[in-house]
Amino acid sequence: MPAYVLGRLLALLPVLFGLSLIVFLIMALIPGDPAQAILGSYATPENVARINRDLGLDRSLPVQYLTWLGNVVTGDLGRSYSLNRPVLDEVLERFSATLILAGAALVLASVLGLLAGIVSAVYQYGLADKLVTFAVLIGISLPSFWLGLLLILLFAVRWRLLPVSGMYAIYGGGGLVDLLWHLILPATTLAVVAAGVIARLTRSAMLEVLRQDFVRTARAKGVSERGVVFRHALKAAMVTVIPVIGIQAGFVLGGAVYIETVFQWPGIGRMLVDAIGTRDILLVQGGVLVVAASYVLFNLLADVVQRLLDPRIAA
Amino acid sequence: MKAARGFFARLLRNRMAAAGLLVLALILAVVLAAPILPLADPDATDPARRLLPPFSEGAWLGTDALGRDLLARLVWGSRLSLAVGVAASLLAAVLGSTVGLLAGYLGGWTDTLLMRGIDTLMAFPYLLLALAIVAVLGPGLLNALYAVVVVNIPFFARNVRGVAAGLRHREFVDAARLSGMGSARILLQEVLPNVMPVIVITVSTTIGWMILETAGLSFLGLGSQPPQADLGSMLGEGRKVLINAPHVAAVPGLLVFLIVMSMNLIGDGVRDAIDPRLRTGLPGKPGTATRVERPDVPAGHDGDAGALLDVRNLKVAFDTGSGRNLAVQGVDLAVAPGECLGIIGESGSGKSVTALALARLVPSPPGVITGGVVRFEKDDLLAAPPGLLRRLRGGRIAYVFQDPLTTLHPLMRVGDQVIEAIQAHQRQAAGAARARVHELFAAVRLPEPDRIMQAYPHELSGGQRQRVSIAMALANDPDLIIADEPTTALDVTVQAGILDLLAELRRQRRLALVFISHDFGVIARICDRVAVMHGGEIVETGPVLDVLHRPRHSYTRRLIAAVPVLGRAKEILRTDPLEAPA
Amino acid sequence: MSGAPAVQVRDLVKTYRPRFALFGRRRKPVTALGGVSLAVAPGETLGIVGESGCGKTTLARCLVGLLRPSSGQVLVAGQPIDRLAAEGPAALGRSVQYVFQDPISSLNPRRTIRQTLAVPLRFLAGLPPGDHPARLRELMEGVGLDPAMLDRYPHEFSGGQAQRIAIARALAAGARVVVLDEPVSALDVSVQAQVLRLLVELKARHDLTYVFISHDLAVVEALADRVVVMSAGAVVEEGRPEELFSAPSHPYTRRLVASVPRL
Amino acid sequence: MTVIRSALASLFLAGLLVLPALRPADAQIPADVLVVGQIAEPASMDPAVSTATNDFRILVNLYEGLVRYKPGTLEVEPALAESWTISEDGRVYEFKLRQAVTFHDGTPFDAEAVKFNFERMLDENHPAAGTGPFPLAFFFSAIEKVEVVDPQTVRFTLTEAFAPFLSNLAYPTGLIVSPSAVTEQGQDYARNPVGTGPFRFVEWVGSQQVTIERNPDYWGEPAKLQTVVFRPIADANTRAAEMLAGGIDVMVEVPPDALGQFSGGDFQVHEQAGPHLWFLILNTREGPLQDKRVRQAVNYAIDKQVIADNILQGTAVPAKGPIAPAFEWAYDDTIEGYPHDPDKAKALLAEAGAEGARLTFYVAESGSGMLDPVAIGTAIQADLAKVGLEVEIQTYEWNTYLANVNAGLGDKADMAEMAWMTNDPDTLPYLTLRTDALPENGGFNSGYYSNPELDRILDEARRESEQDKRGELYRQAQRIIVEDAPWAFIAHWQQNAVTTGTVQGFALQPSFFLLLDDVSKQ
Repeated sequence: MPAYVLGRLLALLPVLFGLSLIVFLIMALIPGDPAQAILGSYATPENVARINRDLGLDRSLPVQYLTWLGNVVTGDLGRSYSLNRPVLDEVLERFSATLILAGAALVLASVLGLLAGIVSAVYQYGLADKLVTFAVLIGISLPSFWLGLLLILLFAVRWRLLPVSGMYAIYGGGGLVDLLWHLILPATTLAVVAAGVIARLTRSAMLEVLRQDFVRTARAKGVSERGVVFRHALKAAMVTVIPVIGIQAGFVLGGAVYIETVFQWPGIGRMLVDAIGTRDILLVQGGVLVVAASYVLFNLLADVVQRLLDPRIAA
Repeated sequence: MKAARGFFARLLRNRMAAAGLLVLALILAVVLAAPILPLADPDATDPARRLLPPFSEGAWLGTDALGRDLLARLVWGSRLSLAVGVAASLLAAVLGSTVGLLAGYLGGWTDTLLMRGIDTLMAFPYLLLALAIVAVLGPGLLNALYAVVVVNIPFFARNVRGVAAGLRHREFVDAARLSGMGSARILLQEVLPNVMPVIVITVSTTIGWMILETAGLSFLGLGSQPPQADLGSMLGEGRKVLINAPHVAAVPGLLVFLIVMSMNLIGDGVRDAIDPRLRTGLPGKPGTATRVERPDVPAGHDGDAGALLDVRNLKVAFDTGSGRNLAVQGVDLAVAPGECLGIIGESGSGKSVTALALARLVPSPPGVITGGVVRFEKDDLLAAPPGLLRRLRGGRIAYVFQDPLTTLHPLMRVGDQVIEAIQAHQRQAAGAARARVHELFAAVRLPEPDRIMQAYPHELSGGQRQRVSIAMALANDPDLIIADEPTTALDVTVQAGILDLLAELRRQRRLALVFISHDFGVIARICDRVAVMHGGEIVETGPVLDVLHRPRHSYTRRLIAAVPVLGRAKEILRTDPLEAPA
Repeated sequence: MSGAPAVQVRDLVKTYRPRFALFGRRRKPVTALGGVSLAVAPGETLGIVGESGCGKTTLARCLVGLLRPSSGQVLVAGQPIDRLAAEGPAALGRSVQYVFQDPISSLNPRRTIRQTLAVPLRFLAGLPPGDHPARLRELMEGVGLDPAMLDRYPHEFSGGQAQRIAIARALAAGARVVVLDEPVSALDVSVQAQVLRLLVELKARHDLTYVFISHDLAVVEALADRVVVMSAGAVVEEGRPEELFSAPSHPYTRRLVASVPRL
Repeated sequence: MTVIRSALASLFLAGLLVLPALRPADAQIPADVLVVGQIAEPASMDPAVSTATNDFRILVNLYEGLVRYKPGTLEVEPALAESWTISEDGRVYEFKLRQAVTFHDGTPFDAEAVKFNFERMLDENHPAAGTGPFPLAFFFSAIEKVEVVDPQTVRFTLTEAFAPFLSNLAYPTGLIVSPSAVTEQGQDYARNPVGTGPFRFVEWVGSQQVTIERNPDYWGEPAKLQTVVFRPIADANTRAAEMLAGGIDVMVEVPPDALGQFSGGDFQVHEQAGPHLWFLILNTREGPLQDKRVRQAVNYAIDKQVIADNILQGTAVPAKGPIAPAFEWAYDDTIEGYPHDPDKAKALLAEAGAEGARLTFYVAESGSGMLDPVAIGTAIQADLAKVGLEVEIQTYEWNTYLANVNAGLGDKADMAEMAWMTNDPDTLPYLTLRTDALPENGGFNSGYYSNPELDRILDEARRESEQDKRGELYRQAQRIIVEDAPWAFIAHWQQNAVTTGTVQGFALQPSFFLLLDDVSKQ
């Protein structure tokens, strides 16, 4: 297993390298540049040239890229011109916020999705199954900005139960409870789609597993129905569900942009959108590297869990 | 063509899928008829009449922020969005599936390279991609399509790759290669048709996303250009007035929901309709115990007084799409304590169904017990409440199944599986249970019981696995073991060992044994009596040697004649005029 | 038993190397075949018996080029198999064919029998499409099936019927050597007898050479002219089946024969 | 399957019980803390670096310049400078500085500090030049040198007379930073501002909040509030929801359609016209719009009143010409502009033989000061269609859009949306309508308008230091520009804000700044 993990981690390097090269090229070639973003209407050629010189953007593309790469190797991701701070600080801060949100959403999505999928499979074609199916379809077809605002209007504005937005209370905030409090709505919104996908998959995996011979064996030895469903069937179904949770983790990480916007969550998705808008190339590079690495790591984690769960795969 | 008709028939039998199809057909009909419908001009602005609520005069669904008729925009917008969604899904399907097929089928370095490429694509910030597309191709909905396609390629690639990799080692692929097909042809003609269901399902689930995703790109100029409506841009426009005029977003949102829902229902239906396992029977998940539908419960006769198990007139049927097929048509059996009854028959004879029906383990649906009595001592198992049934199963009545690789839980250590069997019936602490497993493993002559307890089924040999199954059956000192082809998957030398073990355990523990097999030699070696099954009925029953040497029924005679016997095996090559062709 | 052998195997070795691993413990390679040599004369039926894991299936797959041996040589009709394989899939397929154990899974579930059988006609026999219907009818009748069944899908057939189709496919391109890997193990005894009789009949009609692999000693005895017993990747004993099974000399063969349940 | 049912039920119950239990003590905002909902996080709090109105709303409370805009106007009044003199030729400005003013870090504000501030922006070899780039330094490019006469007196010498100089000094780019803080912090200064203003900086939590508090050592009237928190809330709906839920006390840039939520009740809506113009650049070099009559027809065809009243819900007023009425001294209120008159538009088009012409129209998806660009663009498209002009819209993301438009419309587009906010009537026409400002000369005259008469007037106005005379020159310029119609004049934005009922003393400024020292909460 350690060798497997190490191998997969090494495979991450070419992915990140390729990604940074493509990102760099696209950022360099699309219209608009940092000077434009800074100067807005005042982007005269002299002004643009001056800013490009200040930001080191007047050098040739290979030189810019290699300089950046050289710095990255030494752990220096450069400085964001649009936020006037080191890229690493910003990226880590934003990424941890996203990780909290995505992690909470993923846990929620997994719990809800698994439960819904199990109920749906166990009561196949029953009322519960139909209700779950309907809820899941609503979940995966609902635009998240819509759901997010709906939840805000109900829970925060109408009933004043939960905060509207942000990560901590503005005044006298901080601490875990405050964080959880602010997390409920965005995490729920973000979890809905993933929960739907997980529920659908869990349902079909459970149905598949419940037809297997070893489930019959469990019944034949007198295991209670709860044991059959949770100990036997669910465990086997998880082998198919886990990698999908891994993929969903990637989506939840990258797809949180809308939710981060609606709930003003200081996450990395929103940061990337803004950084792309202002053509803040170093910030984009830093953000992409972290997001891509975490995406690959989540998938690796899912694969490791799958391997732990299913001893046959590693053999 | 016949296949296609059958496919649609099956699809429509699924009520949910039929409903989805109906909704989608309705949407398509309206959308296609848009030019001839009496709709307002979708682009005519009238800011003075902006944000009218639904059911306003002259605007059934209200108006948007520029006073345009939402109904007209909805119809025309759906027309465009559906076209884009379908086109994008198909394009992504073609490209992604190609990558997936190649990666899965070729494997090795190609697989690694392609999948790392897919990883890169998935981790790539999609806005940047969209901006690059605007830069090269300019704004517009069509160009949004490319961005959406690229983003969705990984789905198809990943899903298809998994299936294709599974197909790579299938025998029909090898057979096709031996028939002279090259790799490209094998991919297209042999592998692709088998991957199609996955592609179809993925397409049906992505179309809705595609429509939603184009909404997400419109702020980059990647969307329909004003004044043209599409569902995505309508959602985006609705977002701005969400608080004071929620209907502007709700109207297109509802339609997206309908499209996504119908696509998914159809997708599920398609998956079921093309699943060969579900072709004959109604799809269903097996319940706890076989359903019993006895029209008349036979009057309580005393039965065979000395019998442990007494089966009278057992009938088992399977529900199929076209009616109910009787698989077991009135079987009578009796097993005395300590006796070994063999049941022999060919596939389809109903022998395994009979064995499973005894403890109501026939999967239901589609199985139904339609008549008879199964008396275990005093209890009629067909009327037993779930609690009693559960206590008997694995308690006094234990099962050993054919293939221990599939009948043992693949992800649980075998020791734990036996412990579970013990703890399902006895309150035993973990330590005591472990000691008991150790004892049982020794009894079934498994070497190094401690090591084997820690092993997973796949780490054991076939013989070892079957010994574990037998140990599991013995866990609660049963009175009756029902063994369904327990040695069929084993090599002859291993089979001999298992048969010896069963015979010995029977003697030691005064176990009654119901032994199902297709092999006369095996039955002869272990059983006292044998019942010969054919076509769901017992055609002959009696002491093993009597039946073997003086078969009374013609089927029994034919069956015995067909078995090659070492030393005079070539006899079976002489044509028997009595025999019906296969 | 004269002339060049139809199949000749020289010192065949097949080891499975563990997956390439950059790190971690290297697993030891597994030897499936440890230097097997044998020859089959034209028109002969060679039986190969042995228990699971003895290497008989690996040997069979090497014979038709589905597996590449680690070392050693396989000659079919005097031609090295790797040279045949290099000429493309067709050259090999015209010389030697294979019948799988599980008849259902060796047929593509999503293609009709007509489509499946047309493949060797087109790629191996090079038959123009116009001649296909007649030849397909002939093939079906040759294995005792109604040509009207050509447009059905595999799942609509019983195991015995499916195996007949698989045999028809093997014969379609006129290969003279057929490797049969447990062709009747998945069948019921009555059907098994019929398929065995069909094999005998076809062999006579088309002048075939069989390599017949089975774990069932009685079935091998019924069909084979000569039998080799394999254990742990090596041939342990060889001879005429009636003699070999009645008086086995190798201890493994003795144990094998003793384990067979008798009526 | 009672198992699952009970599992679900207990999960639900647990949720019901745990949620309220976890709820933190109601974090009521105290009365001396004001929370402002902004549209974005500031980019920098170094006034020399910053370019966005969003940042300025914070900066003007932390810093002061030598001069400032008189509240409620765009006219200049003393701030850190108590008085000043201007030489006859308009090239030398001498400022008398306020005594005993210290920066928040305790260092004194004096002439040296002023000199440091401007040289940092203008001199590439200045030791603190690395804290840049300073994008708006060109506001002061007329400065030849800055001299310290004595600690309380500083003298600016310009290369030539430059009338907007004082107005530019009042702009946030002219706010004075603490030299010692800049020197100490280097590049980190942008996130650790030190000024002389009524509030001082407390903390900046990335994309969550910027907190400032009352400066107890302020030289003037101390601020009434103890603390002000600026929260970036990018989504307009969320901002409105926060306001409704009581999470913020002040909300700026209320989307037009959300205004209805705040009319009456506990909220106060504030509106203030500002020096803003929303217009269409018309391509005077290529295509049908080369003909002045067609440009005028476009102006007549667009119903600006409907755009302002309906689409923008009264958050803008129709524009009649190129200069905003907020510049009272320079605005010509006799100009009629182009009232909505489709018939006249059709007549003009017929006269020019341009009926049914096809026009390509660049539309931005968003952008600073662009209001609701897609909706407005679509409305304009519909209006032009009514007079028989076929308009094809192409939409672009803001940065791409600017790159496309600033390069000149060329043969790619006939019209493009644009909006400017300026601090002086000079800025907009000077940068965008002169011959010298053509794209090939590096200016923003993307529609290639060229009129020597206008060029002359604008140059003269720049050198004229007397405001009445300057005003007259701009009125002349307006008449010329309106007649030639190089643009279609659409609207002037009325910026708005909503405050809760408890907020007192709040007023918006024409400059779009947010001065909070007089604000209090009850």
